[in-house]
Amino acid sequence: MTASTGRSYRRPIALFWWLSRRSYLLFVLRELSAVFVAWFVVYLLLLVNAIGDGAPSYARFVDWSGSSWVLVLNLIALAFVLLHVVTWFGLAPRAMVVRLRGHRIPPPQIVAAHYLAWLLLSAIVAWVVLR
Amino acid sequence: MADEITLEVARYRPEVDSSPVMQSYQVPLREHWAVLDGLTYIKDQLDGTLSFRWSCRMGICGSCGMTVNGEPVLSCATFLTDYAPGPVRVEPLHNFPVIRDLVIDIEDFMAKLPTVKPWIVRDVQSPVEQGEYLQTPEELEEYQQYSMCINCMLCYSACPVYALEPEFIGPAAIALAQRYNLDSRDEGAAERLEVLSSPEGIWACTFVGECSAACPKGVDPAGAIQRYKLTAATQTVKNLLMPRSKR
Amino acid sequence: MSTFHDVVVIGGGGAGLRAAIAVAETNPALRVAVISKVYPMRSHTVSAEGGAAAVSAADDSLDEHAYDTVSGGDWLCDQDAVEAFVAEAPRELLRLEHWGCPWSRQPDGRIAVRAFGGMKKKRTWFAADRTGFHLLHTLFQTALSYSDIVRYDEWYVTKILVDDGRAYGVVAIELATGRIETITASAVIVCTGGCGRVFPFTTNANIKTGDGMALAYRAGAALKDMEFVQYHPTGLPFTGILITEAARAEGGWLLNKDGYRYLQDYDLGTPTPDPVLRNMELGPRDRLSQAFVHEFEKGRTIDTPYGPVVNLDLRHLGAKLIDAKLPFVRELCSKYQNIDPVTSLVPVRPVVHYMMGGIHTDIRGATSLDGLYAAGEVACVSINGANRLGSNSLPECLVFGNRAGRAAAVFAARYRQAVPSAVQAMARDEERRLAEELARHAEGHERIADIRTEMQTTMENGAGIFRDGDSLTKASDQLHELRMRFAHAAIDDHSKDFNTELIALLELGFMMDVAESIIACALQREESRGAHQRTDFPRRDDERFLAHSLIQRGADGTGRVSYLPVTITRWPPGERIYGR
Amino acid sequence: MNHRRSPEPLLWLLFSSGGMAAALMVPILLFLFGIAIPLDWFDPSYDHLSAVLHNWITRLILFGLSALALFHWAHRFRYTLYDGLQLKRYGTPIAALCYGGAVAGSVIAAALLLTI
Ligand SMILES: Cc1cc2nc3c(=O)[nH]c(=O)nc-3n(C[C@H](O)[C@H](O)[C@H](O)COP(=O)(O)OP(=O)(O)OC[C@H]3O[C@@H](n4cnc5c(N)ncnc54)[C@H](O)[C@@H]3O)c2cc1C
Ligand code: SF4
Ligand code: F3S
Ligand code: FES
Repeated sequence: MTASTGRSYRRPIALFWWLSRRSYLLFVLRELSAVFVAWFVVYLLLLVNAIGDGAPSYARFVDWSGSSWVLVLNLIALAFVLLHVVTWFGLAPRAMVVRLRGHRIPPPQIVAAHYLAWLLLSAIVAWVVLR
Repeated sequence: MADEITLEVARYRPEVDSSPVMQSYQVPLREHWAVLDGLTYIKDQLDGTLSFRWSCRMGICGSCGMTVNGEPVLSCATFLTDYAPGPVRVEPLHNFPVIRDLVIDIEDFMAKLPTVKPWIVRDVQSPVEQGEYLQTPEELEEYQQYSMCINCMLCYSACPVYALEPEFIGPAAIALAQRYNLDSRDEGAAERLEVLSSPEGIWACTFVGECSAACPKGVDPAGAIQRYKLTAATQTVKNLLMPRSKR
Repeated sequence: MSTFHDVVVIGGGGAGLRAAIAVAETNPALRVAVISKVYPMRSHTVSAEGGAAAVSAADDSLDEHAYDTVSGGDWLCDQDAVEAFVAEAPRELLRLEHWGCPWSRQPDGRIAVRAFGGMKKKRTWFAADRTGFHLLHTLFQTALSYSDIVRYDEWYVTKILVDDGRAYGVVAIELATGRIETITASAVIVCTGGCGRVFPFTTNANIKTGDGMALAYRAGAALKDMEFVQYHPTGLPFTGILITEAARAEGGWLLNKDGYRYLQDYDLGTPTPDPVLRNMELGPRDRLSQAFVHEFEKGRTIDTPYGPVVNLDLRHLGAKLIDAKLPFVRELCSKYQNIDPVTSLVPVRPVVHYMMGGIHTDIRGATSLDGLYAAGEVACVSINGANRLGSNSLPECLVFGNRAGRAAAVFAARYRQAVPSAVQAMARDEERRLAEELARHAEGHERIADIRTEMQTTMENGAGIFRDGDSLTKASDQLHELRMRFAHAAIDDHSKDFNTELIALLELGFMMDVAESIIACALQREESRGAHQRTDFPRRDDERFLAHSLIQRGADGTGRVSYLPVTITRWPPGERIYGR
Repeated sequence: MNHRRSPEPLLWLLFSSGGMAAALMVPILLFLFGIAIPLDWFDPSYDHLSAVLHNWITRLILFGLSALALFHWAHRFRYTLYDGLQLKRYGTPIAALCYGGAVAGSVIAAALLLTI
């Protein structure tokens, strides 16, 4: 039943509001990691294309990928992707409630399970590629 | 320890100000004094025109939320000595219209709350004479965390999505809906689904997570929303695969 | 401006919300409104920690609950009211369970109960140690489902409109805008809670300023048993934050400065390692608080900057039990006292906690005025007598909130009446008075806070745990003086928008009325009973004072005290025995 | 208001599956092919890589990863534009651009992986 006076003050929102707090900035960086995920897909498809086109084409790709701007870009991308990994795994147990024989598994264990799966998969991929 | 500390308090008097102005006061710096004690000192001894809400001064009534040095906090549970030597900046909670000084307008939340039906919904009410609905401690634990919300609005104040999209139902209201969805006595989940999984509901949340960081009662609204996203999405897929079954 | 509702409930705490739901359920055709000076879920009920009593265990009986209540109240309870109360309490708590209250449970899913002070059986239902919080939010959220309950949130009632012995509504200020409105009604239910803020050191929230008692008193209703003010033995020394009795019920000990469980010296039983019902730390609050004063006089308390304290020892309970049953106690100690009860002693001292007295009502919640009802801490149906037992108050709010709601609904449906012009004139006068208060500048520039603080110390010194004729007479004189100064209190804030200084002024006015009636009743009662301990009359005197004091305002504004016999049904006055 | 037809739940499912897939797979792949191999820390033979790639399981996995990762990007990027730059008023074109991009990318990926 409280009628607003109509005189109340509304604080304007700055365009770059996420600069105002560290936690907001971190959030925006986390969201931007998706751009680098997309870059990775592009890069991956270029690689696939190169391999599909034969050995010389693959060699050219490796040359190009060694050029400094591509390397730097990939390094930055890797940093962002790792930020993605850390935040994603950190938040995962908040969305899922896993139960084992009626008991809720404590969140730290769920996080640990994620990292374990991550290490395992990474090892398999590395093995398949480098075997 | 210095024996005084400066409070810089946001003043907004709609009759004279077009936007808030900061005013400084010197208050005693004493052990055990909360920011709220500083404010009541100002009101009682220095300036009776300062307006703010408070009641229980034990962190349970949810009235005294303010922005202190940029962070949304309960002013009765935030201590001056933690900010020494000061100054301490006290502003109203962000993301809400300011009625006066440190008093914000929370009618928006009060209007949204009933839309998520935060009460027990049952197809059949069994009469009280038949005794309690049984609920094991484990079933209680399932929703207990989400039942701790004191409606203090700190989460809304911390959430940038609420700032940008005032239609967003918001963290506390969704957590309260989940509190009932997860209660073994409740059968209203289907009724709450529509509002919760509307664009103004859970899908507006981008999991900034600041709501949970700000929450003084460990409610974890971000987690509640996230869990509900999973539930709602699975439900949608089920409905797509088996369009005829009702639930 | 004026709006009409069939029933207006003042107060959105446990009692007020329960009453509003009762009206809506009794007669859905009625328009019911809840007016509250804070958002309902901020009401003081939210602070209640320990639990709510109602018989549920197989080895318990209504008679035992009634006897504990009557003897705990030192035989000043009306026993018909007590019988109605214990009979309906279980049903009310179950209803709350059906509405979703997260009561703590036993492993098999049934309601769990805990021990509480002065109770011979375990019968206190609890939701961890946040019982009031869960109870209030459950009621509030359930009330949201009744779309016909209209709420006036953050509206402050300044007057109950009464003409010719009948209530017609209220005048209230909308805080956000300063708008003053007359809200008329066929029935008014006062559920504004207690008045702990009349004292300097209290567990009570800032809003507990006895508004409803003063509103009813000014309107001509009688107040009852106002001299009975409960001190809770365990409050944190600076803040007055309550450490719930449940801490002792779970096994906590009270130790003096020598680490000695001093209660054994005060006829409260012998110490045992595990808690025993109605024994030692599980004695009633009045006796425990009085024991503290004696310890202080013997020099066996500990001095702190915030007064003498004793220690509450919870260490032997262990972290696991404390986290399961007393998590809020742990949170409060660490936040506000910087100590962890798992490893350290908790300093505590008696603190003003609860008002046994209040607006005189019958067992339907009806006051001495037609159409005016009251329930909850503001009322005195007389189930608490001279000393309330812990965990009886929350169920009281529910049982009598429900009863008052139903009675008011019936009344409102039967006696609809046009508002007499005298009432309209009265409302206009009140609106004018408020406008004047807002413009009030005073020559003397008395600060509201100064007068309030002095009133509080006056009450503490004059009508504390122990009082006597001299201290009370002195307090009476000082209050009289403060009354004069109050007329010159200044207000700096002349704005209409959320003017909390104006509210503080009005609250202080109400508190002065309450303070005066406490002193007046205490002065007349020349005996010691329950929470009213006169050092000049140390014995209970059933000959003269097995009676309720009633105070009513005379035409000249002063109160007149008279007596009303206590209703005794089955339990004739006897000795209060604990620990034997 | 008919919320039932809202595509949000499906988009969110794609987004989170993509987020999970990306978190699990992208770091190692990016490290190997974006950093380690270009820097010559490792040098797997072309024949080996080609053989791995022509295995249909690899192709399936790579397609899944690409498509999901793109939807992950689309969803996050859309909301970043909405909130980070306050462009909600251009909601429709932004959504079209993002999810359209993801669909197009997935089609290209499928075509590539099928034709090599
Ligand atoms: C710290 C603490 C712990 C407690 N623990 C327990 C316990 O464990 N068990 C137990 O049984 N009891 C306990 N009690 C006592 C019990 O909580 C209270 O007696 C009870 O909650 C009072 O409820 P109520 O509805 O009467 O009033 P309140 O909850 O105080 O509500 C009063 C309402 O009236 C409104 N109001 C007041 N004045 C005005 C006005 N002028 N205009 C408009 N609205 C107005 C307020 O806004 C509020 O909504 C405790 C009390 C305290 C202080
Ligand atoms: S969820 Fe937490 S922060 Fe939000 S209103 Fe509830 S208690 Fe406050
Ligand atoms: S901060 Fe806001 S965006 Fe979601 S996770 Fe919390 S509601
Ligand atoms: S005053 Fe109640 S939460 Fe701070």
